[in-house]
Amino acid sequence: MAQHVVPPKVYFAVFTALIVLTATTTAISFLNLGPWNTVVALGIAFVKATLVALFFMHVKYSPRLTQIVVAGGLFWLAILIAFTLSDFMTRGWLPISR
Amino acid sequence: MSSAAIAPLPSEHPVEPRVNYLNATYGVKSWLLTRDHKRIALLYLASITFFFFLGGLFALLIRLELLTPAGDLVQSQTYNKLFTMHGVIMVFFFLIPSIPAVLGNFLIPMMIGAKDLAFPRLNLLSWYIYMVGATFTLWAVVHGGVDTGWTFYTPYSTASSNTHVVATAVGIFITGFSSILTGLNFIVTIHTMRAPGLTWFRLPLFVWSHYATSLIFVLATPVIAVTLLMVAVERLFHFGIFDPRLGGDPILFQHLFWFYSHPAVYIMVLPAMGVVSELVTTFSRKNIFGYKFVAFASIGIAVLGFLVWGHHMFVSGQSVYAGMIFSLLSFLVAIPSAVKVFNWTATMYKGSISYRTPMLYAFGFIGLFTIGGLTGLFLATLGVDVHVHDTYFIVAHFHYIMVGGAIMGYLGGIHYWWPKISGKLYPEAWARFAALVVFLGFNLTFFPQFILGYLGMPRRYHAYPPEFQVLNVMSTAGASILGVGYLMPMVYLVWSMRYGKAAPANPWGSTGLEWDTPSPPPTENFPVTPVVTDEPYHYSPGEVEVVG
Amino acid sequence: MAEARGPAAGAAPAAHAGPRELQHHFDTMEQQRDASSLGMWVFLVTEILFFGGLFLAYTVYRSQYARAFAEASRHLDISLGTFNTAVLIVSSLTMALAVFSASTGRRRAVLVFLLATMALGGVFLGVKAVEYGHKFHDHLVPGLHFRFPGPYARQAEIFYSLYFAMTGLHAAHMVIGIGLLTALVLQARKGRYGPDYYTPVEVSGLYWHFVDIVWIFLFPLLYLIGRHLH
Amino acid sequence: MDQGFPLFPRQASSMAPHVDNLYFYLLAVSFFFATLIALSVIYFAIKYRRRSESETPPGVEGSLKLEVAWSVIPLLITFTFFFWGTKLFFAMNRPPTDALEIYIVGKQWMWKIQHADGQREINELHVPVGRAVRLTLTSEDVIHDFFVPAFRMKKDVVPGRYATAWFEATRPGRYHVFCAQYCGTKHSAMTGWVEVMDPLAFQNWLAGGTGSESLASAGAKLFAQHACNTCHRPDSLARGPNLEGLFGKTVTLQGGRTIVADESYIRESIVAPNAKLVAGFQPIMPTFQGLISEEGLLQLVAYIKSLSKAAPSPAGIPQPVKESAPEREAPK
Ligand code: HEA
Ligand code: HEA
Ligand code: HEC
Ligand code: CUA
Ligand SMILES: [Cu+2]
Repeated sequence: MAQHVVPPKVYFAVFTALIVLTATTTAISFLNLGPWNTVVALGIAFVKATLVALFFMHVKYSPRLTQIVVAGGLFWLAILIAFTLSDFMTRGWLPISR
Repeated sequence: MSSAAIAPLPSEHPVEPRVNYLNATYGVKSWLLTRDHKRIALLYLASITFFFFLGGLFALLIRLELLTPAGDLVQSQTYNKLFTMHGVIMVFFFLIPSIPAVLGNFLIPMMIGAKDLAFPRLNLLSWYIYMVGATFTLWAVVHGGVDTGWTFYTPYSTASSNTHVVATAVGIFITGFSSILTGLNFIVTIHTMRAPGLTWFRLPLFVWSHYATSLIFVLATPVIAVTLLMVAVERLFHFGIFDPRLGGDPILFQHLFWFYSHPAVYIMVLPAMGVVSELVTTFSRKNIFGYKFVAFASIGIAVLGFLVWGHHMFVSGQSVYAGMIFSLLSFLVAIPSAVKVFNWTATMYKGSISYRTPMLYAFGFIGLFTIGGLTGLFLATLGVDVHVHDTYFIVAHFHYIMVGGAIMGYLGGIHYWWPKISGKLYPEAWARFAALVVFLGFNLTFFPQFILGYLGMPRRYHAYPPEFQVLNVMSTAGASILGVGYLMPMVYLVWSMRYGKAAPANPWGSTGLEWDTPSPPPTENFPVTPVVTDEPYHYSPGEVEVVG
Repeated sequence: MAEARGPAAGAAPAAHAGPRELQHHFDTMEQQRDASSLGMWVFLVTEILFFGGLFLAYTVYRSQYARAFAEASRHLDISLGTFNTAVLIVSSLTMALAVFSASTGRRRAVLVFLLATMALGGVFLGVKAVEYGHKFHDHLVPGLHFRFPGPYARQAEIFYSLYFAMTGLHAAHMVIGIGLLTALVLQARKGRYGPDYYTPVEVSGLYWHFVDIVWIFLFPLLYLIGRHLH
Repeated sequence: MDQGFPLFPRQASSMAPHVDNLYFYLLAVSFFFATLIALSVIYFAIKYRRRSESETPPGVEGSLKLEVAWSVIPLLITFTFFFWGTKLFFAMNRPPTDALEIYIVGKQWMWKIQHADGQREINELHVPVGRAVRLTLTSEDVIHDFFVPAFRMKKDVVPGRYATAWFEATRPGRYHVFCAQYCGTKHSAMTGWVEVMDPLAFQNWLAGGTGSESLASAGAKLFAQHACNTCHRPDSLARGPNLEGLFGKTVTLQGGRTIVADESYIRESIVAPNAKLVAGFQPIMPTFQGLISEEGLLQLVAYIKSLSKAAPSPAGIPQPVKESAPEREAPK
């Protein structure tokens, strides 16, 4: 579990990527891609968040336990959202007789 | 564990005076600024005991009102405030912190051979946060109370109630952080501070169940916090998040609420299960049957417990398909509970069973939890829940688990570790008698409520049709017996602190590192970090019999 | 078993071998650092779920009222939003560099980078305040003479309720973060943090980055979704 | 206590015996397991009681076989609960098509009931025996819950949307209605009665009403009064979609999603017309939220529904029922 020192080069590279991605996502938001707008915006956000977590927060170099904790947190968020949507998305399914 | 010899009967010779955590320092400040996990546990013990009796007082008033069908003792709104404050106080300020913050705090470091929790200052902070939250809620209680039910359903709580919803919600919000910090502290402690040789599968099951509880603390509590925040904001600033007039959905609130509150019911019962595992092994002088199954059952309950919250919403207008999923998963979560019950029973097989008070409470727990749990299956069954939802059947179900189960576990644990905590023995005869009174009073109080519920008596009713009276009278009679049963330990435990016999280090002949320290333990628990070489519950060195 | 104890054994660290930062109940610095780091990560998990409640509310309403949300979103200022996103990214960089400087013993640089991070955090909050001011001026604060032109007024009010709840909570976290950094700065001025002890810097850094990540999601969800409509 | 001392609720709907059978099955299984556990604990406690303070029983190795057995057997048993319970639940949520329709609005703290023929009542619901009845429920303020224990029927009544429930009464009599969702101060007073009558008596009761107009025609009046017909009209001047035949049809929304036009959809179209825009139309319809009461909305819904039906279903088809005269559950 020795501390890993990340060279600043890596930080600058990640930083550049983040700024570029921010510019990209803002630019793309002006194009009309239909439903893909949401997908792209969230996809880019996800990539950015992953970059921050892996490098700025050192998850890439962290002990296994830390990585499990992070994954666990996201998994629970997914449970919260997915199971709630299981209600909202299926509400109209049962055909109502008339 | 390193010394597994059976201790002799409690020795008659007083132990020589010794510096321990109780007498190491004196004065109010030494308690209010302590970072010793054992003293913090006692701070919690005092606070939750206060809240238990306050909640119990409200329960008695509820029961008195329900003695007659007409709403004649108090007014409707007063009654509504009574059950709300009863539920809120019992759940958030008594039962959730009860075993974890008192026994867990006291014992986890000792059970794993550590000097303290990983973050002692955070531990003290948890208690202060709890007290601040409690103050808010008490303020609300004193200034007229709150009448939403402990569930705070919108839009009643945001738009209709004219009582102190925000103060109460803020109180619970704040107290939530105390739970979070306690859970966080336990998780980190159990991961990083175990004594050498104490592998995961050598941990006492009490520690396993607290680990599982802590997972729930950490993963569920933030959601109730943000949910209550939304309710407060909607009520105060007229934001529209759940407001149906804007197209908002009150059922979304219910999802958020139960995402926390269902796992929270396992916060209330898992620690008690941990206690029962310790009691059954000690008083059967046996290793636990199926250690790994019991250990993983705790984790299984904690994880699966997150997937079933929609079973509180079967008739709420939730989609029937979601109802189906939640029903199925509710049955799954019953299995690990069943595994535990069966393993405790099997542990007694060919044991050497002693009927000391803690074991009596363990018997009570097993029986009443089983009844409460099995009736939970009725509720998880879609077709039956439609009829019994929001009737006294529900009230009976959860009191069987929370009062019959969790509180029995708590009382059993308090008696079991009382010699360690106080350095004194409690009076055994009185204690057995009290346990019996509690058991009888309990069943008389809550069994009739199952019948009432299936008959159709709705809960949260201030007045009810006259044909339900007989059963309600039984219930009220039981509650008064139960109240006496709870007062007795209160009296004799306090009495024993002064007049009780001095306790030896290990009065029950238990294994477990906490019994390796003197009673009461010194501030740093262990002068030298112990090294663990034995399996848990190593009562009979050498001989192992294969069953089945 | 009667061993001699210090006068206030619970309150003061007992005499102990090891560096002065080692608290009495830990055996080694390594154990202490692991504990702090794990503790912060577990705390961040609670934060994920804390914000998760709001993200859930957003997801549910967005899926029901997509059109209204898009319309409402168009009243947010995308240039200020993008600017603030960039500010936070820079602040994350400076924070990472502060940790780096501490771990490599550049004690002055630690201070500089911490101050820079704080300043950027301040800029973010300033811009946010300006935006809130605009919304107030445009009658877009729910519950307070909310007025929204066009047919989507009511669902737009939900959007703005969520907007204020989410960004408000995020801003509150920024304020806490700046508070943490202030405490670090006070210690860093004394040159406290170096290669053998910088856990507080590292752990506060985790918190700061987390708050950045929350914004990374808030930005597209709140600002970008309706942009392409016109 | 002239009411007697009942221990079991009366069965007065077609669903009640089904629910009770499942309940008895659950009781039997629970009784079995509870007794099994209790007897084992008692038996072990006596048989293996501690006889001397120094005895040490042998340790016991766990048994995988047992662990699997007592996980899998209960699991399989719970599956039977699941399937049976779910089957019932779906039946409870699928009203028969020829059901008599009744509209109920809950508000703090009363039930307002409208029959299709226009009769209105408060906290009393008259229904014929032997005929499926479908309830459309909504609330004016907070969540309520319409609960009839004798029918084993319960449904939350949520503001801002419609809930549906149904029952078929099987015995004439008078049965409790409770509000089962906590709704404020007088929650426990939000009770009433269902009067199950034999069909002829029900017809008489309907006829003896105050002669008010039917729901649909009240709706038609509202439709004109709120000038809905300026936009919704069959001719070329129409700015809104034609509502004839709308009910039950699949509507294509803007963005391509489709939705079946049920009661909730129609209600939403009136109070929040722009939440779901019909494809090909502009969002010009104003909201009528706050302008039309929940009862008015129900009348409009009934009217729009009537536009889709050849003839509105007549109330209470007489069917001879063998039951004796109505038993009174509890004369008030
Ligand atoms: C500590 C608290 C606690 C615990 C542990 C549980 C445990 C369970 N609960 Fe309970 N419950 C509450 C507290 C608790 N509950 C509360 C407070 C409410 C009401 C909230 C409110 O509305 O105010 C509630 C409400 C509630 C409902 C909602 C009812 C309604 O409002 O309509 C449901 C529905 O499924 C439910 C189900 C269950 C199930 C399946 C379990 C299971 O985990 C039980 C598992 C245990 C066993 C099954 C017993 C042991 C097993 C055996 C002896 C072997 C035999 C087993 C089989 C054949 C499977 N509970
Ligand atoms: C841990 C949780 C817990 C505990 C321990 C209890 C304990 C008890 N509860 Fe409670 N109860 C709840 C949790 C709990 N309850 C919840 C969550 C609800 C739902 C609330 C809602 O609907 O919102 C509820 C609701 C509830 C109701 C339903 C109210 C209604 O729906 O209208 C009833 C009715 O009988 C009841 C009774 C009791 C009784 C008799 C006890 C007894 O066990 C209490 C016995 C204890 C004592 C009697 C204490 C002794 C005190 C004295 C002798 C007085 C001296 C006092 C001082 C010195 C201050 N409870
Ligand atoms: C200013 C014109 C206008 C008025 C007045 C108006 N509507 Fe509409 N209505 C529309 C338009 C345009 C649509 C289609 C777009 C939409 O869904 O909002 C519509 C849609 C509907 C729909 C959904 C129809 C479908 O095919 O799915 C219903 C139901 C409805 N209106 C009922 C009413 C009622 C009832 C009133 C009076 C209380 C009313 N409308 C008044 C313009 C109007
Ligand atoms: Cu209406 Cu309770
Ligand atoms: Cu539950």
